[in-house]
Amino acid sequence: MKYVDEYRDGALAERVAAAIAAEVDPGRIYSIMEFCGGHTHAICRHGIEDMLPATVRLVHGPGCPVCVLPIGRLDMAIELARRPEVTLCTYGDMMRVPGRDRGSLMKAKAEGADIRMVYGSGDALRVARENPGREVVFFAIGFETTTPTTAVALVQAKALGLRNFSVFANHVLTPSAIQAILDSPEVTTTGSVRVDGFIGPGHVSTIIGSAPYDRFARDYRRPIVVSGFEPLDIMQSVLMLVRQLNEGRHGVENQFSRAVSHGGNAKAQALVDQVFELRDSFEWRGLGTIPDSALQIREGFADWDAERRWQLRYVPVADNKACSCAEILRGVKKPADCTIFGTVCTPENPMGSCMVSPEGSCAAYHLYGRWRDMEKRA
Amino acid sequence: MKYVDEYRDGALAERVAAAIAAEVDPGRIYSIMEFCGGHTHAICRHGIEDMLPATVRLVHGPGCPVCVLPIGRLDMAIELARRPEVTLCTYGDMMRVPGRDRGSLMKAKAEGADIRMVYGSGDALRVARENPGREVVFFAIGFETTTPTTAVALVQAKALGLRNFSVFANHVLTPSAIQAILDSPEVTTTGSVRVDGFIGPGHVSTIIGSAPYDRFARDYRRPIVVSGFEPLDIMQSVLMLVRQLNEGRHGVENQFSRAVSHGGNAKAQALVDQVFELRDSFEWRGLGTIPDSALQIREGFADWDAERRWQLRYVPVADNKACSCAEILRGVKKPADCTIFGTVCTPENPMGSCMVSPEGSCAAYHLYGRWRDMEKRA
Amino acid sequence: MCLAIPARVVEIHADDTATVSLGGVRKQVSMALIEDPAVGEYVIVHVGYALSKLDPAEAERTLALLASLDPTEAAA
Amino acid sequence: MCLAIPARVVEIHADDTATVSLGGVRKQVSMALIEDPAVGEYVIVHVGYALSKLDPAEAERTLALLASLDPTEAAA
Amino acid sequence: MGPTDRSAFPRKLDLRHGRVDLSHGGGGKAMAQLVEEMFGAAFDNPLLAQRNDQAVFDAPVGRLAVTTDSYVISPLFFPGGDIGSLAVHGTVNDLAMAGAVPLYLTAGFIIEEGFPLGDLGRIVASMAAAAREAGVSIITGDTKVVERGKGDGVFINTTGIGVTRPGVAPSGDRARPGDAVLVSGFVGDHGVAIMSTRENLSFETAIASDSAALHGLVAAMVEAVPDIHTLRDPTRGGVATTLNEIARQSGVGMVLDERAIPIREEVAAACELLGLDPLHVANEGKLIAICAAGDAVRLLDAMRGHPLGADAAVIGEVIDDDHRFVQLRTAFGGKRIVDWLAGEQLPRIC
Amino acid sequence: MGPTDRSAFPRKLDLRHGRVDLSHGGGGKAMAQLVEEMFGAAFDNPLLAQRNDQAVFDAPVGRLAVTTDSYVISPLFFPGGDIGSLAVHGTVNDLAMAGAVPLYLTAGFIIEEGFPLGDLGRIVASMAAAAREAGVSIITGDTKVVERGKGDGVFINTTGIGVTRPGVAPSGDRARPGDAVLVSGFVGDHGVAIMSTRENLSFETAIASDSAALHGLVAAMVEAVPDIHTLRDPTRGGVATTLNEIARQSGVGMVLDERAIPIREEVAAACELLGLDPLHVANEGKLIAICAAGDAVRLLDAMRGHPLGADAAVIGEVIDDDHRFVQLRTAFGGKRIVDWLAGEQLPRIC
Ligand code: SF4
Ligand code: SF4
Ligand SMILES: [Mg+2]
Ligand SMILES: [Mg+2]
Ligand SMILES: [Mg+2]
Ligand SMILES: [Mg+2]
Ligand SMILES: [Mg+2]
Ligand SMILES: [Mg+2]
Ligand SMILES: [Mg+2]
Ligand SMILES: [Mg+2]
Ligand SMILES: [Mg+2]
Ligand SMILES: [Mg+2]
Repeated sequence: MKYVDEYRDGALAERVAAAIAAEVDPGRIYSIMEFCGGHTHAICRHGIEDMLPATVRLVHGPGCPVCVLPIGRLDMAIELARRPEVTLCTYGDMMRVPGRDRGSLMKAKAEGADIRMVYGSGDALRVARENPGREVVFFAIGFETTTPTTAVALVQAKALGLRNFSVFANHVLTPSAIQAILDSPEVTTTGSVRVDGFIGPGHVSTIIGSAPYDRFARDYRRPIVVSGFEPLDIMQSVLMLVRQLNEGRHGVENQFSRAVSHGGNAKAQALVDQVFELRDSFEWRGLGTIPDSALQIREGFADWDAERRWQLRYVPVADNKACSCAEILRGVKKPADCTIFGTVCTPENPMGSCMVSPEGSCAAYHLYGRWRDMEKRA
Repeated sequence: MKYVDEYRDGALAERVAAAIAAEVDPGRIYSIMEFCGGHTHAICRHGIEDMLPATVRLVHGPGCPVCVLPIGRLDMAIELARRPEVTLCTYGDMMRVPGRDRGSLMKAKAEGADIRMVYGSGDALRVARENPGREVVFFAIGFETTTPTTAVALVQAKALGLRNFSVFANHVLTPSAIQAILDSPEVTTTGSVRVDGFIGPGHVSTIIGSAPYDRFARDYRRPIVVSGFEPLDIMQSVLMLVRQLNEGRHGVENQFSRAVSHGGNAKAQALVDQVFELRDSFEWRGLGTIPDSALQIREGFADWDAERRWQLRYVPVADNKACSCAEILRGVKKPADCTIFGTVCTPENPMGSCMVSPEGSCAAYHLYGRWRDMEKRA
Repeated sequence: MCLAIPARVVEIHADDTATVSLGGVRKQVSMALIEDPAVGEYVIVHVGYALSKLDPAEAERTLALLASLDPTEAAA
Repeated sequence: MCLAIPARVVEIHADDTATVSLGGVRKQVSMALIEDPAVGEYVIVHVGYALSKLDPAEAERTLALLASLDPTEAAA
Repeated sequence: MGPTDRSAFPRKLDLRHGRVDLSHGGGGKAMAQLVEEMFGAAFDNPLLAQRNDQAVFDAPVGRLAVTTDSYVISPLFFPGGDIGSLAVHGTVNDLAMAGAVPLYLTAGFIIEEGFPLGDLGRIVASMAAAAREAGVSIITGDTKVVERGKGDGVFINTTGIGVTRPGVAPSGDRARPGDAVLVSGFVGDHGVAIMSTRENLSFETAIASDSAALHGLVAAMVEAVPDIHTLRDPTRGGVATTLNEIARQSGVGMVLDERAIPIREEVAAACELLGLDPLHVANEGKLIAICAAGDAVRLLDAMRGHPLGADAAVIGEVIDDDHRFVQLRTAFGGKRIVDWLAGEQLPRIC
Repeated sequence: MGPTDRSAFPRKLDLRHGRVDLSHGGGGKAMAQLVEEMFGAAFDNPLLAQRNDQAVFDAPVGRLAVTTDSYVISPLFFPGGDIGSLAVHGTVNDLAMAGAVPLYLTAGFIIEEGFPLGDLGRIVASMAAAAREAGVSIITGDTKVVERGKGDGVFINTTGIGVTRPGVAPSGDRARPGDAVLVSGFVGDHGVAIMSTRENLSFETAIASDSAALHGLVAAMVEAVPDIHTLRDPTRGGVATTLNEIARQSGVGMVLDERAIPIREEVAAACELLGLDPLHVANEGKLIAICAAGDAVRLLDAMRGHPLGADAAVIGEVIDDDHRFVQLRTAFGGKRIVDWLAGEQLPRIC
């Protein structure tokens, strides 16, 4: 696979690892947050931590759209799916996320709700066209990477006059989440979370570019490297961050230059702007309620907005008390710090959202990395 | 089973058989038509022919509603059942009757049509109430026995305002069929069918009484005995006919006096009259098109009339050329006279309607009596 | 489908239906076609509806008539 | 679900879609977010949509940079 | 590695509120847990405990009998049993009908997404109890889950292995003219019990399914008369179809005596109501036996001496007939054919 | 009484336009005809020809292996096979994984009302061909028909009986630290071929299912190395789940080498597209073998000498590990766990 295999090359990896090992200051801890769950997943899948010096610590961030969606929003989707006239189309990742009273889309489906797993918004559109007698709702989640694909579907539905299609929109904004992390008391006051620099989500930046990070680098004095998702990309990004930190710099650098520009994808941005507008406020799991941190469907597309069509109302629901997802999403805890990780909470029976998506920290650790914790404990 | 077992008593049967044997005039043939398929079935099931003298010949009549329905009317039901919005409720007997191009309700069901076998019109009403999103059509067939039960369902549907229920009515009239037989060239001219007297359908007469037969007995000089359906009832009716014939009488007698009166069931008659009116003409399989021989739904119940709702049109279809059902229904042939009886045409793969319902002559003979023909041939 | 069978009324319900019993089998059927059904009476049941009452005296009379046929005379 | 992967455009269709190929696997994806896609170009594919083009020169530059890291210096 | 190995399956199956979902058939951990905690625990025996994809054991000496049946009955729970006990009885009986001693069963489950785990547990428990009572072990199994709307609660396949007795070789092609035809008791109970539960036929009756394992009865029978010519359980299609099958296989006819056939009044009544012939109605705890006329009394005595044969009767005899007709002398005094069941009677009685 | 006995079944099955209806499962004549004309004709062998509800045959001498599986794959016809051939291969393979010689299969069909008789005929023919090629006989069967909407075309259960070879006793609990772990060829082909047909994932690939009967390969393997410790076919859940099962049964850990695992580029690419791990993807013609390290080269040579093992490879070793983890040295240079499949991958790949 061109542009994949080259960036997984073990020989090159040794070079980068050696360079990192050679360049780190032995007396210094490098605490680097990878914002994106995709990065967390790649780190665990390829065993990248084994190739970094002990002083380079990766802190997993909140960049997993499945993980940050609060229970109340998931419950709205379950409620929708239970309506007899509705066919809910969802990304498969959402199926097992636990909602209120241990419900989930998977359970609702088993109980008879018409729920289809789709590959993307285009499939949901197809389902709507093929089932004119059904109200087909696309359960849209995701950061800026995914938002434009939902926008395309909405523009197409409007153009087609497809009245049995609508979108339950839950798109959220990366910069808001980064700001929330940087403003959190753990970072600013208690110091229990140390973030010396960020590995920025490269796929998000294919759309929004690297520009939106400039202000964080400047105002919060943290280096940010926008990174690709192959393991060599991540290794190189770590090296670039180590160098900035060693040199006392805090700029935005673009490791993923083969796909990311400073300004991003203007066509996609225009589509998103046509369909969506800022939502006054949105509750994030772990990060709390953040103003202007998510999108909602504009008035012009109101007829395709599931929240308006069924007058859905958000009711906040407290997370499971035993679950530490909130702290994990803020970087305060690691999966193994959760008392029920791997015992009560497993991918088969997840108690928190972080154990569901392969991009959730708990799931990635459980699937790929839990021997590491066992070894540490032993 | 009280009022059942007593009328199946083998010892009493021997007495009646002996009486018949004693009373028949040895030099005379007694050719008796049992009008009703229910009688045909009972005769074959209990082996009554074995207990009658060879000179008493039973001729099977057209009194099977499944058998006399022409292909064109069945095709209308199949067409209805194929409509995606329709759930067709039918008596199980209709499922295998062959329609045009070897189609059947059974095949339509296998191909995806929503067809439910019901025990009666009341179940069809229930299906309609339980499936408000479906157009539930009751495929109503039958002689006067069954007509009032359809009438009750229509009156109830109207009272309930049940708009997703309708009836495809195919109710036919016994006296018309008897008259057609008596007026047929085989009886009046060629003499190929000899009918010395009739065993009248007792269940029909629970509703219409015995009175409607008075004019046949008088005008056509044929004795008629309204008969119950247990084997002793039939044997006794034969005895009563033999006596009338021996004595040169031709009256209407009521063997089934425990359930039948001269006037019949007034309440049922009123209900039928409220819902149904005479149809100008109706095509019968075997008997041809007969004026005033069937019923249609009155204007006041037009909203529950499937023929009106879907503007169904009757298209006559010729019977399968190899099939002798028409002749069998007129008494001209016996099942074994059909060249494909028991070979190409079997209950599993019926070619004609008479091979389907257990009350059809071919089916009754095939199920219960075909050894008799084999013996004769051998 | 032209099957009809006598059964005893064992319970009358409010909605113009009754439970009838035949040889220990109970079934709820419509009484919409029957005037004044009563518990203990027999009715002829067809496709879930009672069609008519059964007259016990006439039933007896029929059986008596059959029993009165003289087999010795017949055998002659 | 945040999976995105580079694939080569092998055929462009009329309805703003294209067939892309990845290691011999072909899939039809939307080109609604891409300006002027051309056969032979690589795009990053996510949930059935191409998100951006991939710049081959930049891709080479990154790999060259990695290859240029001096392991002997590192081993020191 | 026991059923309480909580390191592999930290949370117990939720039998109260849980439902089967697609992951229970996915081949992963959820399936492993279902297999271990539900099937493994209920069916527990050393061969099943091998936990391989097959069971391995010493071949018995002699001739083996092997049979398979899938059970798709609706409803799953019915008066007198459930699909679990039925899946054991039906297959044990097909072994018994070869005169074999049933030894082992396999169990294949096809479960519809959404099926309550509690109901599955009840079925599995009933299956385990039936197997225990019949003295057979369920030695290997399989679990599949299909999407909602692609199944009907649960279907169960059981395959049975037994070993035949020397000198005992009943077969459908061994009926000979002159042989006696026996039935082990009242016919039609199972089918009527099932039909009584069907919404569109709804009638009430005290009749329960006769579902039972017949190998004990057969053991008593072959002890009395080793040379039973034919044994068969008249399930789908009833006594009538079974006798026609045998007549066809053996190239003979039969004549039955209607008065001799044991039929309960409720069954006869239900059949009158529905227009069915009790001889076409399914049984799950009855057998048809055919033996030389001279052995009939001894065989009947042996049957009546066993609780499952208490109401056994000689119901007819085998005759020479090129047409292979099964005929019936009616109680009324006439004669008629007893034919194969034509078409389906009512869906899914086994 | 042969397949052309027109006196019993005057009209032939209509394979061109006919569909299965409920009467084909009713136990009556329509079912008898389907069984005789379709199954009986295709599977023809002396044991099946007994036409009883069971097959009776002399028990082989030695140890028997018995396995059962139900096949519910969707779609029924797929690149590289169909449900019929799969139902033979899958069950033959479970016997082969005990080191057994497969002898007999039973076949239980659950058919949905309306299923085209022609498609059923194609499946049955494919099943018969697969059985013939594998040298096994289908000796008894069962047919059920369920109403439309209560099934999914056709489900097939096959139960297999084989006889083991003396001195050959592979089992999931016999993996020992130091043992070598081998795979017989490219992994993930079957699952990717099935997924490529699913409408909502639709992608095109030249990959066909690897569905094949592996007992010939196993015969070559046990001849070279009789004491193979463990054999298992990595079907649902893939290589990852199978190795975890073995690790759990044997109480050991494993370390695999990612670079050594044979994976086709198309399979790897499809997995990247779908976010799947190829080690979780199903195979139907591959096996995992575990043997003493000293036997590994000999075993590998034997495998590579057989067409179905041409791409065999040693992919890892068994280690001592109380946690029973299966670990992977990644091609990139790191280490990770290879876990059980969590949840369902994609519905109904077997
Ligand atoms: S292990 Fe489970 S409960 Fe604990 S933080 Fe992770 S997802 Fe939440
Ligand atoms: S045997 Fe068949 S084709 Fe012939 S008359 Fe009877 S129903 Fe018609
Ligand atoms: Mg992300
Ligand atoms: Mg009639
Ligand atoms: Mg069997
Ligand atoms: Mg059986
Ligand atoms: Mg299995
Ligand atoms: Mg049997
Ligand atoms: Mg198996
Ligand atoms: Mg298997
Ligand atoms: Mg069977
Ligand atoms: Mg296996």
